[in-house]
Amino acid sequence: MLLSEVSSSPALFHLIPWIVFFPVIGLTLNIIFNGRLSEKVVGTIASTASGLSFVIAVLMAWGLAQNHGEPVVVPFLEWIHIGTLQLDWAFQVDTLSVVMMLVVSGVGTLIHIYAIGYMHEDVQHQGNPRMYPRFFVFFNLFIAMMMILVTGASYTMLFVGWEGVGLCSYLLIGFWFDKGEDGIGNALAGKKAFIVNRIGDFGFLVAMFLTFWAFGSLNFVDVFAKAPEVAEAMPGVVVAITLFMLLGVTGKSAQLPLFVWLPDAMAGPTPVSALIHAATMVTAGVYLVARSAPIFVHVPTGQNAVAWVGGLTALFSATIAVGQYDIKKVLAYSTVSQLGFMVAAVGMGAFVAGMFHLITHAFFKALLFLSAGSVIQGMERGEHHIAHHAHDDLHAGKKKRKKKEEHAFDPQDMRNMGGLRHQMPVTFWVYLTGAVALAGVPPLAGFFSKDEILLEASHLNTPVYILLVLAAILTAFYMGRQIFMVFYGEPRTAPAEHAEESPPVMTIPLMILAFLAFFGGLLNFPGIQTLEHWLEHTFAFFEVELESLPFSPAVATLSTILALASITAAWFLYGREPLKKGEPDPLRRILGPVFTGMESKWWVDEVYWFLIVDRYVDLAWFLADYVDWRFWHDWFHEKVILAGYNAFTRILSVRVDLGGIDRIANGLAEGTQALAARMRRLQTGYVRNYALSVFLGVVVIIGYLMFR
Amino acid sequence: MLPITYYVGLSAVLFIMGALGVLIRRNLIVIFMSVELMLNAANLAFVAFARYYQTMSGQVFVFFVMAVAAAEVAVGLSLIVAIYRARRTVNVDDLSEMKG
Amino acid sequence: MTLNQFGTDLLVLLPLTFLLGWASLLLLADLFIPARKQGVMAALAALGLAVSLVLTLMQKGSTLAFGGMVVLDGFSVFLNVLFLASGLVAVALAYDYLKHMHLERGTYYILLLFSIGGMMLMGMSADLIIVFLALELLSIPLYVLSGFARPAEKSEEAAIKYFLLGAFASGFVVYGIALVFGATGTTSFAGIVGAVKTNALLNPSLLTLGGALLLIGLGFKAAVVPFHMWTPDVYHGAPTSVTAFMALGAKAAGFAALLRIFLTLFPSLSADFTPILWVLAALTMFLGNVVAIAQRNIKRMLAYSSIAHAGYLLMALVPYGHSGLSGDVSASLLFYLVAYGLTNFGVWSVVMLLERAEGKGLALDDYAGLGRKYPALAASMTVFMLSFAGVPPTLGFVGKFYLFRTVLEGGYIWLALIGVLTSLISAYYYLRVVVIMYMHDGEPESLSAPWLKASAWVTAIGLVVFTFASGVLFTWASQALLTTF
Amino acid sequence: MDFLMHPLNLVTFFPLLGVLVILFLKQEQKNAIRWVALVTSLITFGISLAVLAQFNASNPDLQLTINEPWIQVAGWNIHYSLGVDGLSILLLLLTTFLTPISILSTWTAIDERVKDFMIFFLLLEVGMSGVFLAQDLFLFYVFWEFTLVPMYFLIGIWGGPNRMYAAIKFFLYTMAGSILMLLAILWLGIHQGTFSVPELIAKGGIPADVQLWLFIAFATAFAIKVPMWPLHSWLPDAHVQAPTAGSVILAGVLLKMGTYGFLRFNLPLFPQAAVKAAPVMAVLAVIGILYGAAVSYAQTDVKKLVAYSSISHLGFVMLGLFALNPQGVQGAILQMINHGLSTGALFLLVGMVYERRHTREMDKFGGLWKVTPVYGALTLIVTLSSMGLPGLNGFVGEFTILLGAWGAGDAGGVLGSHYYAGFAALGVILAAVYMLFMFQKLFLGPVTHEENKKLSDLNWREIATIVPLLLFIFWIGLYPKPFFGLMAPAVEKMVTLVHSAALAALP
Repeated sequence: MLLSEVSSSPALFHLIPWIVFFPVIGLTLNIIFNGRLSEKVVGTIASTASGLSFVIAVLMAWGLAQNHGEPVVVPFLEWIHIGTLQLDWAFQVDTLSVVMMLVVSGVGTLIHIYAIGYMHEDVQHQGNPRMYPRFFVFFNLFIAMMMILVTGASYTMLFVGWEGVGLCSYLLIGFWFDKGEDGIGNALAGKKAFIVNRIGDFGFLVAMFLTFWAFGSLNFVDVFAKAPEVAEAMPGVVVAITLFMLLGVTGKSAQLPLFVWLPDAMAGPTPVSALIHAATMVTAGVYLVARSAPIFVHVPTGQNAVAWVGGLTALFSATIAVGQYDIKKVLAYSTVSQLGFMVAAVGMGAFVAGMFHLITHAFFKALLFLSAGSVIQGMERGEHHIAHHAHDDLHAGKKKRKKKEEHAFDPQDMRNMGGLRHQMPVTFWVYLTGAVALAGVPPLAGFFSKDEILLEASHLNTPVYILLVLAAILTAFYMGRQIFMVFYGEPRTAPAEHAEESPPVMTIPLMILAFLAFFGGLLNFPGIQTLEHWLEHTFAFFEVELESLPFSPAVATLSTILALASITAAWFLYGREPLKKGEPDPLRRILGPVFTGMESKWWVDEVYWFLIVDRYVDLAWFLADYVDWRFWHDWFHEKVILAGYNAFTRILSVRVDLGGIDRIANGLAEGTQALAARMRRLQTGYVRNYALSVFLGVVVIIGYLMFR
Repeated sequence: MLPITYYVGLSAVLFIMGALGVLIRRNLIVIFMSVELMLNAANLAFVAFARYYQTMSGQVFVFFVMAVAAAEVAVGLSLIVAIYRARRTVNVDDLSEMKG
Repeated sequence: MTLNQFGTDLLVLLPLTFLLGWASLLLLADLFIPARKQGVMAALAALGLAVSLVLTLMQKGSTLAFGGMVVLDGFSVFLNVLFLASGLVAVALAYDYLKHMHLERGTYYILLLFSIGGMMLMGMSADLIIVFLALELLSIPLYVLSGFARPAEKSEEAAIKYFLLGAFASGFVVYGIALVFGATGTTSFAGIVGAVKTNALLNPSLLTLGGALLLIGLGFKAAVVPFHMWTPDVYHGAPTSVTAFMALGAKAAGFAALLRIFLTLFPSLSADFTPILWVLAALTMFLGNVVAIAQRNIKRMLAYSSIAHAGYLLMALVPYGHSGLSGDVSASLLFYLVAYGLTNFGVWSVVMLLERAEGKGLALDDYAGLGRKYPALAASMTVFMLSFAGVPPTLGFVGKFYLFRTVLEGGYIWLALIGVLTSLISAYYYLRVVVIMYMHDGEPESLSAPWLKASAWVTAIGLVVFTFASGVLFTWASQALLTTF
Repeated sequence: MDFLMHPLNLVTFFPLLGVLVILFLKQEQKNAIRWVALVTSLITFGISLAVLAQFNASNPDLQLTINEPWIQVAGWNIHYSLGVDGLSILLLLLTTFLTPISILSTWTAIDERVKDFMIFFLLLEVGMSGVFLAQDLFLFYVFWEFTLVPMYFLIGIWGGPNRMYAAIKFFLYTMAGSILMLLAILWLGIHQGTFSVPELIAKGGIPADVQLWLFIAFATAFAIKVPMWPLHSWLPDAHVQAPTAGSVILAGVLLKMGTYGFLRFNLPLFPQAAVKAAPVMAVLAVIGILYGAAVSYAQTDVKKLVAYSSISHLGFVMLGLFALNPQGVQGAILQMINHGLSTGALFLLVGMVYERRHTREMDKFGGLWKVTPVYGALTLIVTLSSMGLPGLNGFVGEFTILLGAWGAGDAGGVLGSHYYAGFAALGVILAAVYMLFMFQKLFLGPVTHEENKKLSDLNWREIATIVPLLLFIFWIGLYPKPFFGLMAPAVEKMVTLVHSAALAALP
């Protein structure tokens, strides 16, 4: 296999490290000038850094196009070289990674810009403007890490980014680390995300170990080149590799059973949810499987497992999304569900469909989250407006009461909203675009990508196809429910009544994203298949065959009808007769306990908590307190060793205190001294006793010699 | 002539009596005399063996022992006298200020 | 015996006869020296020791003298140098100490000289008669010296206890000699060795029993368990300068005799004696170290520590019967004696510096705050404690290293294990002294006694320096060979 | 003169010069004493860099050796023998690097008996350097035991409320292990006729059963020092009671003496036993990893948490060593350095907050990131390094160790099962659990204690103590090549030697 050496390829590719450096430079600047720059400058620096990364990504795409899509590996720096282990900081530039680069930096830059406005209000709202630069530092760090993830030319470098984005996720979820439930809720959510991800990372690590000792390398090029041969020689190992990798995927891409962190991750500021927990980071797992396609295609067992996990997740979390009231939680579970679609796709071998959905999802889900952020801030503005009036009109005593109410008010609860389309028209329209795209209504982006997945599934894996179709139905339903609850009907609370539209710095990125969500389907329009041809360069290079299925009107029509039907159903429940204040959800009447299950997320968290977390805490305390300290440190060391020692010396001493066993002295020093004190009683001070000792010694020695 | 074992046996008995005397008696003077008894038991053994081997060196040894014993007596008695002066007692068990 | 022969014989004994003669002269001189000028006596005693030391250093070769009663060899020279040097230190220490305790009496130094004479004779003895004589010659002055602080009750009590038990032990020695004589018909080493070689024994068990009794008597001097019980009381009650001297001198003399007797007379009986020595060594190491933990009085603690060290020394004697190891047995023992001796003098110097009249200033707690107030003194004391515990970089470590090597060479792994484990226990109480010095608060008051301070510092530095230059001592100890008969 | 000016002698004994100077200063001249100590340790660091400059990384053998006969009588064959090779050069540098940092950290923390403190500290440096350089077992033992003494004082005089107990326990526990080693050293000296490590390795030929006993004797000493589970009981006491600088050195260097001992002596001297014992050692290591991680999590005292985390981290080192392949062993060496840097830094950071608040109970903190952002950020980085975040130093070590251990689980490897590496990798999860828990308890959440609201952020001196460590944390994480480069040939040689010796012994 020939791999284009960087020397023989355009010098353009040498620019690739800058895709990481720009964000790093951005964050460094913001660290150095921490607190000395205005918010706008800080945001601009960060956005520019991200934008420059996008420029690099575009240049790479252009370069690849010039280079006929030939993959290129750009070595940069030696990293870990031990014996056969040869790991470098090297960049993989091929059509697959470039797609990811474009999505990450493109969507990322838009969200950066949006965040300039959003965070301006957020830091005021949270009362800590000093945190503003920190946000952009973390944001830039995230872009850098994500770039490492998608450009890495080896599993290990991918892993660097993989954990790096996890770190950013941790930092940004817990960005308002003194807020949330009991003041610590956000921090705990961040910690949960990191730890759950680490469980996945454990799988990834083991997969890497297996890979290295089976393939002799961790570089993509070498591993993929040997894939057929190794899969032949040791199929078991390769299955194990794919399964452990799947564990990693379930962690990062929030699949069953490790999805529990993603809903909690909504504790982060909304741009974070949009960028990290919807558009980019969580899709890393999909990217990993697509990247490892040359391995996966050899092991159907592994592929099946991935597909099933994806399908089940898609349906499972869709049911939960139906029962949520928090505007962001609905989107979060929707994200999990959509990730399930992608994972199922790449699992089935429909790599292009998976990547396609990844891209369109990045557009519309980022859009949805950002719009949701806009809604939330609109609500907060409304709330602020009321508080302002209260300040003017009411007496001090009432103000206190007001403040209490304000504390209880949740600007994210959809039950507090209603009729917002009048107050926030721009937000409404973009939100609607996103929702319809997500629901899979033609001709928006989501329709095409989802349709492609369903199409492939209908051919490759019927049970998973059924799971996905069911999930798609639920998707349309919960998005309809959300739209009607948030934007239609009458405002159910005062803040909703006074909600205000967001500034242009936020709405303009929204409009761009809405545009992308609308037309994103063109990327891989049936029949033209631009994306497929683009990605084919890479897959073909690694000898993965992509089978392209022709557009199937039957599948498309079915899914369209189903989507429209469930939107209609949503209208019947939520639109026709809008929810009143304090009224229970109409679904509760219909579904009863099932709805309770959906609402309570099927108690997965509770089960995990009970089965794993509590047990581990108990174990840790048991080990630390009983085993290590009381048993090993105190009892064993200070009692057993000493007591044994005492017993031993007791035999030696002639005039031991036989009146009962002495209380075992506490502590090494005292214990030993007690023993010594017993022995020193031999030294009575009486000469005759001393002589007796001598005499006894004589008798014993003589006796020994005579009766030996 | 009596066999050598008799002499040695006698000396051993004397020696043990001396040793037990040291262990049992409380009067310093008596203890001291018991020690002398032990030395003399040894002397008896020396003389007996010397006679058995027909050599003088055993006899010589006895003289040495006696001389040394005399020196010990000089020191010992003066110590006892000093103690008696200070404490008005020759009971060995009263000398147990230091112990442990 | 020709006159010429007598001359050479005298030459062999010259350092000893000079010392004893000088001591006798001093006895006379003491009458003429006024009580206020006791420094003169100390100087004269030191002069005598120094001359004797020079004479000793001029001796070499290996000769029997006085019809095989005494022997001059590397071993005896080594020991004599050790005794004389320790005598010099003892004089220096006593000079300061007696002055501060108001015990200045010239007889002290004379008794010291006689006792050293006895020790030297012990090292040179080649006949059991001489062993006995030497034993008494070194002991009787020590009995008197123990009671030197008369009318202090403790001192008197120490003296009488030491005396009674010493005499009791002498009884065993004499009886042991009698039995050996009975078995072989001779008391000279050469004769005994010859008798054993030719198997001309009256009754072999007589020899064994005699040897055992000798072991007991000498073990008593060296403070081997269970013959050790006099040690704490005597060390405690005796004037500290005497204790310091006794702790090295008496022990060294005891081991000198044990080495000489066991290595030359009883190698063939090692099957009988090795287990006994093994048990005694183990017991001694164990008991000494354990009981030391319970002590609150530094003198008593050091007494038990000296018992423990007797155990370590005795441990080296255990493989005495292995042919080819006898050199290592004696060399490692002698080497350790030097290490122990240096540490011993240093430690007692510090004790004397802090001691007050009427036995005050001897509690361990009286050392609190020493590290802050007298850093140099405390540092020296730390070195001594580490050396006793066998922690590098001190000579005590090198000494123990050698001892353990000898034991391991003999194949006594378990004994070595007991040795190292008990030295672990010992570290506990030695470190406690350090803890008290550095980590407790107190206001100790040191005497302004130049000799004592010098002794503490010099020995501390010596202990560290000799660790790195231990080759010299090794050479010296390994050349201190016993004459074979 | 040449002998004195030999770089290895200089680097070992130069601190003595500082001690000498300090001896002539008065107890009250605190600042002068501090400066002398700092400058001395910095010069020592400079000398160690000179050693590095003269060191030829491509040479797998001992270099810059000094081999002077020392005690050559009475059957003794003891040399004054120093040398440095790829196994020890980094540890030497770590020692000389951490010492000035620790001294700097005591600037205000130690105000009592500064003179004594600095003397002991510099003496400690002599001992530590000596341990890493000595190539004669006797000399090694001298240095090894000698390090106990100053550390004992550092804990016992300047430690916490229970310091005397901790100091004595530290001393006795370590000594208990080393006396067994002493007997084994003596055995080698007697039966192999030399104490020189290279000669002993070259000679070989110790019967397998004896090897096992000797291995156990050496391993006891080193395992206590490391400390390996279950011989770790002295560690929490010593760490919690020790003053900050003491903890830094204890964790940073003294524990490494244990792992280094395994590397330098146990593996090459007793290769057959090492191969035979590898699974047992690996089990203990893995238990240590998981146990240490679990127990850390349940601590309420932050210093104790860090102390227990050392057990976990050093478990990784031990696992890497007994993987007995280049990846594992090189990873282990690097992890020794990493642990010195990360845990050293953690102890420094804990010390800084302790100096301000005089408590280490985590419940007394919370939300500090808001009050002291710089402190929070620095701690975060160190925490991440400690939990093995890729891109920072901890990952490189842990990854290579686990990779090596996994390889050792393949057929033909010494471990023979993948469970070791598999379970050890679980430690990566648990590390995140306890480390993030610590970070959260200290820095996140609201500021609940009034006293914490006015805490001052780090001053320049404190930042200066941490930043050098951070530099290395990033350097090793991103570009460990120079570090691996220093050790690679020596490790390669050692691993080959162990394997061939173990193979040769097979029937």
